[in-house]
Amino acid sequence: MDARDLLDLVWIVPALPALGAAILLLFGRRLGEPKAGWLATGLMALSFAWSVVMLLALRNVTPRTHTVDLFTWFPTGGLQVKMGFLADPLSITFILFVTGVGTLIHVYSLGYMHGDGNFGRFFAFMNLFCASMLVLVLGSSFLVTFLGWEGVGLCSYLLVSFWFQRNSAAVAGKKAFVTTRVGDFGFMVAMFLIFSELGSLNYSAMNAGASKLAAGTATAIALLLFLGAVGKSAQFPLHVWLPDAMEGPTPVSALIHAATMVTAGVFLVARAHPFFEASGGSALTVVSIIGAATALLAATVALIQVDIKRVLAYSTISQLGFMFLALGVGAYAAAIFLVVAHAFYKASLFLGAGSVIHASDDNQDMRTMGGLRKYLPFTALGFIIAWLAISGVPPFAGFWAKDEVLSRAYFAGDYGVWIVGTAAALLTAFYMTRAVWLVFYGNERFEAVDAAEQPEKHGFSLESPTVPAYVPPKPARLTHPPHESPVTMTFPIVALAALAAVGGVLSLPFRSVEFLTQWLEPVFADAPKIDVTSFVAGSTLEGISVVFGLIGLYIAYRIYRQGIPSPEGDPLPERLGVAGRLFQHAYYFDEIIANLVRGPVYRFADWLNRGFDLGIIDGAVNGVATLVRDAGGRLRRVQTGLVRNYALGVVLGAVALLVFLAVRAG
Amino acid sequence: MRDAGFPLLTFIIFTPLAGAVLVAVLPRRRPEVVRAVGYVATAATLGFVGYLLYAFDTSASGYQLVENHPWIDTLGVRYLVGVDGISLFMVALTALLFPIGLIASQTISERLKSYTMWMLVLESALLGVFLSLDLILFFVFFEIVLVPMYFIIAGWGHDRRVYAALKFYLYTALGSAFLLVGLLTLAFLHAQDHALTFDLRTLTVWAPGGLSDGTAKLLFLAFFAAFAVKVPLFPLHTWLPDAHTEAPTAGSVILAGVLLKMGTYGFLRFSLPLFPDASVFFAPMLLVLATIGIIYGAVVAAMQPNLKRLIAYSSVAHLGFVVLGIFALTTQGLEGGVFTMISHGLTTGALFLLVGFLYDRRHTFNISDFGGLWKAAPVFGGIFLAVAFASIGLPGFSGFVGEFLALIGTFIVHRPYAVISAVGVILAAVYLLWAYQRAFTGPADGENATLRDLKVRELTAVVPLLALSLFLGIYPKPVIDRVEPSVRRVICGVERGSDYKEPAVATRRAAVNRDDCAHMNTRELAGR
Amino acid sequence: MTVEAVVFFVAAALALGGALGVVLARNPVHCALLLVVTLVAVAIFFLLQEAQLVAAVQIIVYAGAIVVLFLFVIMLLGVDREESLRDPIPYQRPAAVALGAILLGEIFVLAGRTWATGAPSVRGSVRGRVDGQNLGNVQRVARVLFTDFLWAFELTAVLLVIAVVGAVVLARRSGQRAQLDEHEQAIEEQITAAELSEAAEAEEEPVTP
Amino acid sequence: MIVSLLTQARDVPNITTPSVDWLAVSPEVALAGAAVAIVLLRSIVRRGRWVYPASIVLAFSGVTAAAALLVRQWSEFQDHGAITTIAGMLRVDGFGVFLGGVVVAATALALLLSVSYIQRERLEGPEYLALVLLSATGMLAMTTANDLVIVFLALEILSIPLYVLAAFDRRRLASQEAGIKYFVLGAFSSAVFLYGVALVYGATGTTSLTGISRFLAANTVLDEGVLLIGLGLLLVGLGFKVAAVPFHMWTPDVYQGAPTPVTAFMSSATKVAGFAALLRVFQVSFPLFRNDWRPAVGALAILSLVIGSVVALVQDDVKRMLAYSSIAHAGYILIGFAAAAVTNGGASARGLQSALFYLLVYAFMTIGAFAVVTVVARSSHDARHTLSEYRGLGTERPALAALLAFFLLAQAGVPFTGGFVAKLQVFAAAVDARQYYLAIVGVVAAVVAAFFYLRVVVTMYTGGEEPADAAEPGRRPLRVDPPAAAVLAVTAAFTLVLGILPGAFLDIAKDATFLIR
Amino acid sequence: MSLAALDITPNYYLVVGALLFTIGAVGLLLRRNVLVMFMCVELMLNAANLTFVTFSRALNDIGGQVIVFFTLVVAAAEVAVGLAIIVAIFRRRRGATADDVRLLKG
Repeated sequence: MDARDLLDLVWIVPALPALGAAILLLFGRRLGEPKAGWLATGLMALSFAWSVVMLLALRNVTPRTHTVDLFTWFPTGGLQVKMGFLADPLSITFILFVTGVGTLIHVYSLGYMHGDGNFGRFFAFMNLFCASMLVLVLGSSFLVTFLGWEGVGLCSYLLVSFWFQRNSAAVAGKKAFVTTRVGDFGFMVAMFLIFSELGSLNYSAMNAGASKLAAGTATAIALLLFLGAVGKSAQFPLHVWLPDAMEGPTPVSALIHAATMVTAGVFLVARAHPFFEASGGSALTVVSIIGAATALLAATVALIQVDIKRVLAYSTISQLGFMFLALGVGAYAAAIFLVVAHAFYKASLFLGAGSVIHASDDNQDMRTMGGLRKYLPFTALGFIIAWLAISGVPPFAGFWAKDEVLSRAYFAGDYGVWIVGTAAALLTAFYMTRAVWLVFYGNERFEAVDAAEQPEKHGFSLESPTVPAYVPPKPARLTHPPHESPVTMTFPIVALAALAAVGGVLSLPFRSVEFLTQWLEPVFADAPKIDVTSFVAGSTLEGISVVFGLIGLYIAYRIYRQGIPSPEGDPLPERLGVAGRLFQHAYYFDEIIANLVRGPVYRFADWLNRGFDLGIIDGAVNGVATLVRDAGGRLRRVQTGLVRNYALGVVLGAVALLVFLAVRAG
Repeated sequence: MRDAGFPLLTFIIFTPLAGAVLVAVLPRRRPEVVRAVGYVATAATLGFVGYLLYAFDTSASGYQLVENHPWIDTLGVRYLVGVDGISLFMVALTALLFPIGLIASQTISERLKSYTMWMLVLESALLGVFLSLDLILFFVFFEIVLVPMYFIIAGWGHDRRVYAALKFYLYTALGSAFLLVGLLTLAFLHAQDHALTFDLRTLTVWAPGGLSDGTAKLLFLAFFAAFAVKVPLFPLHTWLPDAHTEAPTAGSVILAGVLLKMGTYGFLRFSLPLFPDASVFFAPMLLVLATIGIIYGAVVAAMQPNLKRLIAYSSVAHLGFVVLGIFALTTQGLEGGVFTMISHGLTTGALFLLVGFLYDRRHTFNISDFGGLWKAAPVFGGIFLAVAFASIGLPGFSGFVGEFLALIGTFIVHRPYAVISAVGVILAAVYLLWAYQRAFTGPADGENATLRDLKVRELTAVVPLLALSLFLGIYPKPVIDRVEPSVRRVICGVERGSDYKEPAVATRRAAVNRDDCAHMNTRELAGR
Repeated sequence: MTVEAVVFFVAAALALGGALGVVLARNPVHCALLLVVTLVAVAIFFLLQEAQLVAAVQIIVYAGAIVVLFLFVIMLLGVDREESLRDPIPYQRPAAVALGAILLGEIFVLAGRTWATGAPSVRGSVRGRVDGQNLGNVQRVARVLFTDFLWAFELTAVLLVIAVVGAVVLARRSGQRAQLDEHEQAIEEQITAAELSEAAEAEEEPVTP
Repeated sequence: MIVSLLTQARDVPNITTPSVDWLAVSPEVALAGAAVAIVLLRSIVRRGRWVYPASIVLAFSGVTAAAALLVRQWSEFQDHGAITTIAGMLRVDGFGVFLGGVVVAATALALLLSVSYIQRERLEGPEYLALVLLSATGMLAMTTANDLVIVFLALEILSIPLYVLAAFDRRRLASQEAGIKYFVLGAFSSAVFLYGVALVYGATGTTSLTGISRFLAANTVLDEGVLLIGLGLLLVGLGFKVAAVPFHMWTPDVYQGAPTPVTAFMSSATKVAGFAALLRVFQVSFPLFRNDWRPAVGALAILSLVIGSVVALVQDDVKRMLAYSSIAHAGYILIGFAAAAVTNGGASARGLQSALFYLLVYAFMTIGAFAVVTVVARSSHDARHTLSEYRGLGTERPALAALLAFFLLAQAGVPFTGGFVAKLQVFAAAVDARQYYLAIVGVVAAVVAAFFYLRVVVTMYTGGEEPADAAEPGRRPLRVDPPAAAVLAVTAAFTLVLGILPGAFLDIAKDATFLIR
Repeated sequence: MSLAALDITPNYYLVVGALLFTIGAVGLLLRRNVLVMFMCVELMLNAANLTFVTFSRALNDIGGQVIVFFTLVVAAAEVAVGLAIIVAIFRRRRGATADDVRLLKG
């Protein structure tokens, strides 16, 4: 079979999980607990296997791109959109890690979701998510990508609010969907603009035509697309949904809100880079600034979080900022590299966090943990490797990827961005170290109690996700000592950690071993290259990067090496002072938005409804009716019942008539 | 054109009426027979419509299966019916929603006989609206629709039904009053030099050139009055929430699914072909109103405490997309408009069904009375959510196809309107998901914790709509292929009758090779 | 001043005076009698205009029959009481007088100088010879009545039948008394009360003969 | 006979009596003959038990004969054109025969409706029937009148029996009040009309309609003032009969107070006769002055539409509401009339045709509505017709309620009823005549009117779940007698057929417009 | 113009007729007694009659006089029926003011 014939079957990659989703949605309940999960996991594994086949097939194809059209989706006049898939290095890279990481997280979920009443539904949604994500990255046109884009949004909604009986979960899911929709608005308008300028939404048309566009138009398109990416990838100022999205089950946070979906924005910008390039740099500048700002701000917020998942959430936002930073300086391949590496270590971290939470009766407050290393050895192992990776300690993948990004930024001449990025890297090392020490080292700040005394079991739940205010810690009272998770859970953690450890080999910054960069070369061929001017400069930068990482690591170690004396005894808020409070409230961003929405916006909408719609418009309608009826009532009184009066009417009419005739006769 | 061999359209229009007559003579004490007749009549109609879909010639742009008989000779009024790509799917939608409406009406036992009769009469009338090619015949059906709908609301509605029904009647009747004067004026102006006729095809040929500029504008406004109320366009919409809220379930389904489309259909079928120049002139006004409607409908919907009212206002927003698309005057816009009409019929119809089922269980529409329903009724919650997403316009559902086309079609000629309207896409998610969150998620207590899940009967009503919405969202081609020739005809008519030129980008690679309007002769433009 | 003029003015004064009297006199009996004055004056006008037969009939039918019938009914019903000057509708009287004035003004303004603009005789003249014969007024009237106005004449027969039947059926004192339903009963009482108060009021006012 | 006797008088030179086409006067003769026969029977036999049944038979044979003769007249007219006879005072043309037919049909239906009503309310049957027939005679004379004197006489012949009939129920004060009000105002308007005739006579030298037309065509009247006053007063007098605003004020009181079948008769047949005169007088005699009177007619139409519709909104009595609605209907017909008053021949004919067709439809749907009212009033002695009486009728008597709803919807102009086609024709005529303002006012008024029709309908279908309080005295169970049922069936059928297949009737109405001059 | 030369033209009669007509009409509006109202109608009819006769002479057409006969018949018939109604309605009442019968209004 020819490689291209094989690539024609790329649709099987998303079709497998889609099939799984369909089966599970219809029969998930009947299949029951283990079978539903195994089916979903198995299909994901198959999908991964097929992705590998696709990779091999694509390697035998030149040029490295292949489009498959399944059927016509939009056959309208000049707008012809095919339901088509595009296999090129970029999409294949994505499907590989999506299916790969996805499979592992499916496996993990088998353990994590054990005993949940809606086990089947969970896997249905997970499969559906993977299918959508695969459609997103495989799409041959903006519209198909958008289909997947919205599909992952839907699944994110479904999975965040999976435990919908909790109000906070339901609200968080809605918030996630609506906030990303703001970005989708940009995506849609971008598509309108692309169509009206290029007459097509296909990527091939973009590649051919983008460079011919006026810079202004290209900038507009690029920024609109970036708006979409900002929403999806939780960049400032649309990042607010991601921390709340942690209400979802932890595998969801790992898969969707760390490894895959949130990187869709990165994918989009990478995919649409011709527009960004055609904008003459201005769009890219915006991307890099937003990216850098997000990286730094999110990192500061992560410093002081006490909820383990929230730390990871802000960390994700920050890391995504790095990715955009990379994109903004034109280091597309570096960004993708970071995406992949991040997928490994962040997934591992999340899964580890899930394991911790699982082990300690759904407690997520790090202040009431400590010393868990000995209870959860495998989890700790995975978590610690991933921590080293994210902190930028060589030779783990995070080091290579982050270093690649920062050095590209430096070489591209964006020194400001580089400084901000480096600072963020320092902070990253700090907050991750803090988390590791609070969770796995130091004193144990929990106590086991009898099951009988255990109050109603509740997860650490935010009262209202819109106000992530400081929550006073409750000492965790566990029904039993913390215990290691089953192998279905620990295996993915360790496996991902291992990938995080060695993932750097994908693209080492040495001429002949930049595998990923070279692999992606055809996709970004038209983008200007950033040359590493000298090996020395490169090495120096790497050194600086490592040093900064270690500094952050060390400071955290100094503070937390003994753990904290009591749950309330975290010294950090005090030391940071005003800044601490700012970080704690995530710069009050959520509060401001919430107050805006609840205050003026709500009041305006309420006035629109009650004051304007019911009062003015409907009031006018009813007013006319009343007016007519009143007129009827008044005219009715003319009918006095007196004959003479009636005759008066006749005479009046006659007189009027004669006046009229007299006037006409002149 | 494949010939049906028998007056298919007449059969379609009058089968439900025959059913109604049959119901009228049935004994009151046999409700099961009454129901059966209702089902058989609507199913038979659906069957005929199925045959129509088969017999429809996909490539033809004109009216097909035309039947033409004299009716009121002294006025030149004829029984003239025909179908084209635009009306085809309106007919299909109507024929589909009625059996479903009857399924949903299974809970009605009071005065079942008259209820069934009115439903069947309503179906006939609506089918007549979409199939008439004679202006008076159209008006007759357009107007008669009010009567059964009025009785259905007033007879089987909720608390404020009398007020709502009356408001509905008067509002819409007032609009159509001007339509009547308008179409009479049109025909008599034509009759100055020609035989008096109300044949749309003849008038379509004459009107664009035959009317003076000012007259055409006035007539456009007269037609506009009727259609805008029906749509309903902001600010003529306030009858809609009341009518919807008070109507029985099937009434709401039909009202939203089909009745509102009479307005937008009227724009497409009459306003554009007859007054192309005035349409172009007034298009900005309509676009503004549509845009306001989209945003306004969504914002006000979000504030509704009543689930049905919420959906009603969402209809205002959805229909805003339709009008937006139509008056964009581009291929994508018009097709988007038509498609949104179909899609809105499916999704909003389904939403009303579900809300009705909820009412059957809990006897309230107040969102605050619900909470956590998903737990007790997983299928209900799941389907409701799916329908809600279909209504939000999630890609993969039909709503997206329609709205996207309408917006993109608008964008290529009037960018600001499309951009502002696209905000409505965000807002749709806000109001529906917020409502869903309050009603279906969170902790459940009291009756909410023991809500019965959907029964098979109820599933039979909803699932086809949802499935169709999904199918059309993924594979809209069968619809668009049939709509496109007719839409092209309308646009070419507008181009011929005005200075307007559709941007090339909209048609560059049109599927039909006759897309070049210059090649369309007058006969074709008239749809003959 | 010709005789005709003298007679005309006297008759006109009588006619208008009688008419005004009918309108203004408060006692119905007086009204009826003043009506007779007007009717006679009109008959004089007829005579002045060569309409002898009509004049005669006017006296006989109108003054002789109709007014007598009026008087008869007044007496029968005992309604010869004077009516109150108070009007329940305040605007009625001024409006009536004003409208009357306008109406009159309009008639005069519109009519102008020439009233009779019509074509001269088409069916028999008032004066002069007809078919070469000199006919009396009665004959002239008869000729036209039984030729040109034959259909109208026949129709008057129907009118008379109606008058007879109508009068008989209405005036017949049928055995059944009016059975008023409650609503009507209430109004009846109201009216009676109003009547009583009005009567009391009327007694207070000075009676003008 | 009298004529022949007089011609034999010796001292009078020979009078050549006008030729009489007996066919032309035969319908009138049939009706009047039947009436006279009934009166004779009544006066000879007095109180026999069979007098009333015999009167019924006589009445219906009279009506049937009249109908048959009208049909004969129609075919005669179709074959040989209009008949002008008895010195030109009578003109049997399509217009007259058509409206005559409507009058006879309305009379027949009203009689049918009265048959059981008379017994129920214990009225003097034979006189009642005779008066209806005599009134109908006047109406027929009106439809074929070709002379203002005939119009005046016919007006009186049709009115005086109605005064009596309105006051016929002597147990009800309301009935007598209706009678006296109708009488006083009727007499007043007749006097006005007569003065108008006098002035027109003076201005043109003739009272013949065609004569006036000929005179005006041949001569230019410089001082047209008197003519205009006369014309105006004629409009007032006839406007009163057709209940056009502002000459309408008697209508609600009289319609409400009169026995309901009489109301049915009045509202339908009288209006037909009134319009027959109005249309004929103005179209035949004063076409040259149409620019003077058309705006006036238009104003009357608008006033009638607006006031009729608006005041009907606030009525609580069904009969009274129907009275106001009949005022509004007069407005529609006046639109047709105004539309007929244009120089464009086609449009003019359309206007006339629309008015004629409207009258036809109106007669049926209004009799139908009043028939239901008659039957429903059974429970309260024809005294009360408040809206609350109709509460729950929909559940109690679904068929009856459905019929009333149908008639009311027809009056509202809902499609597939005669009312719609009639309104359509009227509006089409207005548009054809370029009288757009009339069409617009008409359609808007129709919407307002829908409000009060629907109000009745809704009332019928709401409430009534509680058992109709049978305990209430005077409330007897509703029973629909066969004659009333027949009336309902016929009116409903016609209203429906005129709405669905109006073609044949429209053609007839069109033929009826041709030979009006 | 001297009085002696005064020629009584038809207009004089017609003016009197118009005055009579107006007086009758206004009288009907002013009076409350039904019988008197009815008398006012008679005044109006007489005005019409006078006008007919006057025109009859002015136009030299006997037709005008003939019409007066019909008017008389009509007046007689009206009076007969009208008075019968009045008798019927006011038999039980003391006054005959039209205002008293006022069940029907609005």
